[in-house]
Amino acid sequence: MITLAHYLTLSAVLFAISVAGIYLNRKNVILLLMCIELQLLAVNFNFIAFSRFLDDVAGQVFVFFILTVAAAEAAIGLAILVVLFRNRRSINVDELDSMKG
Amino acid sequence: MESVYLAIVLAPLLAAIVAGLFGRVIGRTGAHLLTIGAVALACALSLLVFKQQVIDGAEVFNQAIYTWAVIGDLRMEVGFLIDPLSALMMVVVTSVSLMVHIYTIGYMHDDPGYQRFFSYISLFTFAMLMLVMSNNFLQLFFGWEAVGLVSYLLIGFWYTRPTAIFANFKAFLVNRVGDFGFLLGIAVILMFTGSLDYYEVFERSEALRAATVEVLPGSAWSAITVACILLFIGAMGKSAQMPLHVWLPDSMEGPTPISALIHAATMVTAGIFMLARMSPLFEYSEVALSLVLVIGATTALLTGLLGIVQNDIKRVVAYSTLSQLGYMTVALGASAYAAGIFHLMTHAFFKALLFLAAGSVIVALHHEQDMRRMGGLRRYMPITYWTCLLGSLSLIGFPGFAGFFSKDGIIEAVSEATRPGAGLALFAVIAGVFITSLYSFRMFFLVFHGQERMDEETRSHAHESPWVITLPLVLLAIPSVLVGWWAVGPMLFGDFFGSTIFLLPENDVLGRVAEHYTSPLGFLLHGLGSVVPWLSLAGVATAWYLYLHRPDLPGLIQSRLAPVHGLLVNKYYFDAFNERVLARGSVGLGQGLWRFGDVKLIDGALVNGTARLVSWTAAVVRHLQSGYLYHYAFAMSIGLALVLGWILLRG
Amino acid sequence: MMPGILSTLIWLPVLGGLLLMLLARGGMASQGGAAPALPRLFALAVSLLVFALSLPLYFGFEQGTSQMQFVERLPWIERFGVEYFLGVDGFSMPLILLTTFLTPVIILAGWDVIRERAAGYFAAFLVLEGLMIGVFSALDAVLFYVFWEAMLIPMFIIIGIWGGPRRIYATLKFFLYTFFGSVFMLIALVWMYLQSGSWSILDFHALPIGLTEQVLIFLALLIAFAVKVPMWPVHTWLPDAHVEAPTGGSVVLAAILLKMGGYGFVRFSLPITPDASALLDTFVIALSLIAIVYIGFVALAQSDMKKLIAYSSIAHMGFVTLGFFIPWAIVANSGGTDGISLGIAGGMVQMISHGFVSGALFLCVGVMYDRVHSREIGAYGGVINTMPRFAAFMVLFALANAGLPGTSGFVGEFFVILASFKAGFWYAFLAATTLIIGAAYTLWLVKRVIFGAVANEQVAGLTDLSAREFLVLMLVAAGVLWIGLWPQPLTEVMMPTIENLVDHILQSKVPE
Amino acid sequence: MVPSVLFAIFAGVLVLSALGVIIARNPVHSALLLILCFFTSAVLWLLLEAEFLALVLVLVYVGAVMVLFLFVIMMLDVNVTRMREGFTRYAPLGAIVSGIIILQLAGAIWLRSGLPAAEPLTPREAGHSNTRELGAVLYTEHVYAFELAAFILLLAIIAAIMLTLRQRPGLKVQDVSAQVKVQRKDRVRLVKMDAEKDS
Repeated sequence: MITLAHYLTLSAVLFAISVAGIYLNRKNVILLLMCIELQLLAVNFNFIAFSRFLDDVAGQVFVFFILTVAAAEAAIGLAILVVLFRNRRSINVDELDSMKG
Repeated sequence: MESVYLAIVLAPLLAAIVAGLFGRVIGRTGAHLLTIGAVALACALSLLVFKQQVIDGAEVFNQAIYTWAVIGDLRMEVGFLIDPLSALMMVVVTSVSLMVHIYTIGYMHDDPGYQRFFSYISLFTFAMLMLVMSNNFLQLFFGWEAVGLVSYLLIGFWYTRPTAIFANFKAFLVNRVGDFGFLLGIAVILMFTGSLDYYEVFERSEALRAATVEVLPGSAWSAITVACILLFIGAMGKSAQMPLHVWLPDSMEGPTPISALIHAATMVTAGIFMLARMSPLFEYSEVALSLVLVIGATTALLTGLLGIVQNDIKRVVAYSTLSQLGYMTVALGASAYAAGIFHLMTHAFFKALLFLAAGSVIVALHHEQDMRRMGGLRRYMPITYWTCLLGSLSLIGFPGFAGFFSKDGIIEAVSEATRPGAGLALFAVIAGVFITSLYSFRMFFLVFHGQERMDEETRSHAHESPWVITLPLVLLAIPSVLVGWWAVGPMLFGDFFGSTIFLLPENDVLGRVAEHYTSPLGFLLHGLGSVVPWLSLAGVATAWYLYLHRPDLPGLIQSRLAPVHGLLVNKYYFDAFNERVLARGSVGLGQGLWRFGDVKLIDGALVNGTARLVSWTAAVVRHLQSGYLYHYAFAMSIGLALVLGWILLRG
Repeated sequence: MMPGILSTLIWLPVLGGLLLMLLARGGMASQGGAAPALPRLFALAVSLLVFALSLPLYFGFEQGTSQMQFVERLPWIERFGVEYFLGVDGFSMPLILLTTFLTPVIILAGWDVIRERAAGYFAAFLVLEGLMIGVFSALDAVLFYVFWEAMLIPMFIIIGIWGGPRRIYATLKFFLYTFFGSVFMLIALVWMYLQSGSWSILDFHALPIGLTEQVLIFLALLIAFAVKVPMWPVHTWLPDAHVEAPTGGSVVLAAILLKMGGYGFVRFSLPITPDASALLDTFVIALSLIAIVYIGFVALAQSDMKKLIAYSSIAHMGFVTLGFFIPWAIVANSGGTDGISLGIAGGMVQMISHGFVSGALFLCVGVMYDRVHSREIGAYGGVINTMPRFAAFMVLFALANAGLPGTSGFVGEFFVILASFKAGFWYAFLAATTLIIGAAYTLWLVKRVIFGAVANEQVAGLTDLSAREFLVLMLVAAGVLWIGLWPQPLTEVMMPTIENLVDHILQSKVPE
Repeated sequence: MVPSVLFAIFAGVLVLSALGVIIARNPVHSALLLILCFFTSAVLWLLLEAEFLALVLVLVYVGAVMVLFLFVIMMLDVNVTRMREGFTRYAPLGAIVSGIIILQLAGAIWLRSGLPAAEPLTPREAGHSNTRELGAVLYTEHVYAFELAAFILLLAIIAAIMLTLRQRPGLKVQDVSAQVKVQRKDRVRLVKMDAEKDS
């Protein structure tokens, strides 16, 4: 029997994997962005599962908006990336430390 | 009558304002005509008031003019109290002032600040009248400081002279030390009587006597003693009693007319006047009166000695003034208030005369003030010579002159006094007689007799002064000689002051002197029987011997007694102490407080210390800001784990 | 009574200032040389209008009552009970008049001295005027706080743009000090709102508060107001701010901004936390006396004229706090309540008087600075030879600063010294030392700057006051002499409020 | 039973492909594996009867976002080897942190909470439209948020264009407003010349 807990666990695993991904691919901005997408997916999983099991459509509305924002975020993020690459010929995070205190 | 009093006060004020603000419009003549007219009016009205009060015996006038401020139950008003004492003071002030106004026409003839000067002296007349006519402490304090202000302005009249602006600064500050005490004295009185009005305060002096003030922890001083001592500190400043006398000799940097008006005849006697006015308070404080007596005696003796070694003609007269003020203070301390006021009056005339005569000499010699470059002026300036002689005789108490009556009255009164310090005071005033005549005639002989020591150029121009200068001299010489005959009876022994001066029966020294009194002539003869006139004659003789007969002797004595001479020339090192210790000490203290307290401690340690702490913390924390994106991401995820753990642990 | 007069007084200058700023952008900008005539005329007209409109505040003021007058009360943020609540009593009305009187004077003083961005300069002063009137008339704590903080903005701008070479440092110091203080005040205000459920200051007055809370509130308010007054040891921002500020800025800073602190004490600290004030009054009195004596000596050591006057301001403001906090010491020492109102009235009169005197002295320094471009005392000497009329004014104001009777400087000090004697001999003794120290530093300044022979070429080349400068100094001198010779019209309007305050503070507010 | 099996299969694929995303050496592979993740997720969402969102996920993410990612990866000539330097440096830390997170979340889910865990899912009745259900609230209750979302998307478009658009120097462009504003005196200069004489 598949219960809510299964879904939540799946989403937790997914989330943890994406966190680990941030640690592994710390230098590659594109992969970092992908890991964030993965995290959002994990979150969406939770929302949809809850929505279904609690029978409340609000969760899905949330997912809808998250998807919208995520799409916008990806678009702008990638645009920044392109500009960055154009200016520095690299997207290596190691070389981006102008915010150093 | 109110309008008369107002006119007396306001006429000089208006004249001063017009002459001061529109001096250029009305011109020199306009300025002196206007101010002299105003003061003459005040003088005439004062005489009228004097007649009413003293001769007709009119009611004492005590009324408010306007309400200055009301705080709760405390009404602070500006008002007049006209009684014989104030009427007398008004006459003295306005008549001397009138003389000085006239004299100024001649003395300041060439000065560019002509109108300004007239404005100042009229303003002074106003302030002094406010002071003596006041019926409350607030207005008294106002007049007190206002005369100090005009004195400040006038000493610094020639503002380009460094010595003058030093002297006026010094005068104001030393006076402020006195005012400091005076203000606190007023505060004591207000605290225990709840009023600033003279009559109300006197009525409630009971409360002052009953109360105590804790000045030092654990000590309870009678409030009236504290109040009187504090008020006397004020008088010490204004009337230049030791150790607050240091400003008066320096004040001679001002033009001579104001030395006569302010620093001899009127302002410096404000303290004497105030103490006499406060007799209903002082009478109840034996301690305060003893202090007054001792301070006065010290001043009378020690400053007189200084007069002997001075070479500046005006300074001699200035030290003489100090010494005579000491006499007046002694009289007050001995509860002989009337004698003090009497001496105040005669002194006003003869000292103004002496100053104006000195000024006449100075003008004749083109502003030469050093007596070592004078001499033999008798031939050139007969009127000045004779009036100065009369003034000097009056000053030394030559029998029959006004000064004799007043000074002898003081000496007699002191000899009757029994309070602590009376012995010292008696010695001081008797020794002072000899000293007074010594320095007075030293000056007189050095200036008018002996060799002509000025240079050829000056001598050729030496001549008698114009009539505007000699007229006041003559007019002042008359009361200097004669006023004693008329006044000694009513003022010293009669009922002149009525209830104005309050005396406890056991303190009535003048009453005891009065037992022998029959007439002025009798007083004169009685005085001749004592040592006093002979001492003054001895002084004259000594002066003649030393400065005319054997002019080489003073130098010899000087070198023999070098330490004493050094002490006197350096004025007992008062100035040196004040300048080196007090003045420099204050500035040094200020520098220290500023550089250490403000800059180092507050700004350095507290303000910048906080700033440094913040920047140090920031310097440590900034290493967390590596600038690498993933470090922030790591921090976030670790933080997430921690927060989750915390939530779960809390349940 | 005219309705809405307070609002008019607040918003007319603010709007005028904003309008001036807008107009200045659109074509009236400075052409480099002389300041354009229109902005300053406009500013002067507005400020004069405001002054004229503020006169009914005095003449329509109902005497003999301590009630708030000219009240305006509208809901503002209803969700949190915040109101637009204005009103004046005997404390605030004279201060508002002081503000409206001095603003035209300040504008005249900057008439053709300010060349750079002149329109902005005048606009800043107009806005500042409105906000300051807002502070004095606000009876809602939020409204008060908004004005209190907003007022700092034009002040920063004035110092930061038209100031001297170290203006950034001075502005920063000023900002940090004052902001540090007001944060604590905000906390206290919010706490009181939570307790009373209202933002009205009058409700705060009626709020019973336990002793511990009172002490905390008192300390929080003390920090805020002490910085403004400023009291020792949080005074060090003032000399720096004064030295760097342009003349007008110095004048408004000394004459009005410092009064905010004193006003805060009578409006907030004393009535809201009387028990804590009674508990900690010795502390405040000690700080006041330190200010009077210590700062007096520090002023003696200054060689910069503006610094000297700034330090003298601190010493004189010591009398304000001394007068306000003396009541409990009087009760403890004399057992009676006589003299309490004298002390508080003294503090109030001292505030008004100090507004005139210190403002006038800064104007005088400005007059000299405009000609010689130095504030060093050593750069002058013998100014009276070339500027006799100016010297007369300077001596007058200096004597007022030294507390000469007949000038306004005397009145407040006199009252406070008389009152403090009732609290104890040494209080009055230390307070009265100002008679000596104050005269020493002020007249020494006069001696070194005004008197003496002409010291150098620059002094020799000075020109005497222009008609405009003469008018400016004349106006202030009139104020100085008026209060000195006849303070009754001033004390009269304050007395009922003071009596009411005295009754109020002598009752405990600790709930049983 | 069928849903359970399907869940197990797709959940397994999802976890494996997610692991692949983070471990793959080549970013292109990562992106492709991420696409796989989205597909499997969509299937799992279908199991939860969230049909509309499952389709949106495929359309928006796979169809748009991931394509964009691939574009960028391929367009930018990224030096992958340098990116991989120190790949494993923080791996232990990452493993620990993510392990902790999994343990914490799993603990919370399985041990501590009173979730309606055992409640079986009742399938929706036939004819139930998830899209209609969603639409009914989206356009009524959440209409402001919906408009805002649209606005955010518009912003994103404009921002992306603004960021990436660049004017190359030397590019010839037409300035229409300058052409329109031109005055006669800017262009025509009347020159007075002496009439030429016949030679």
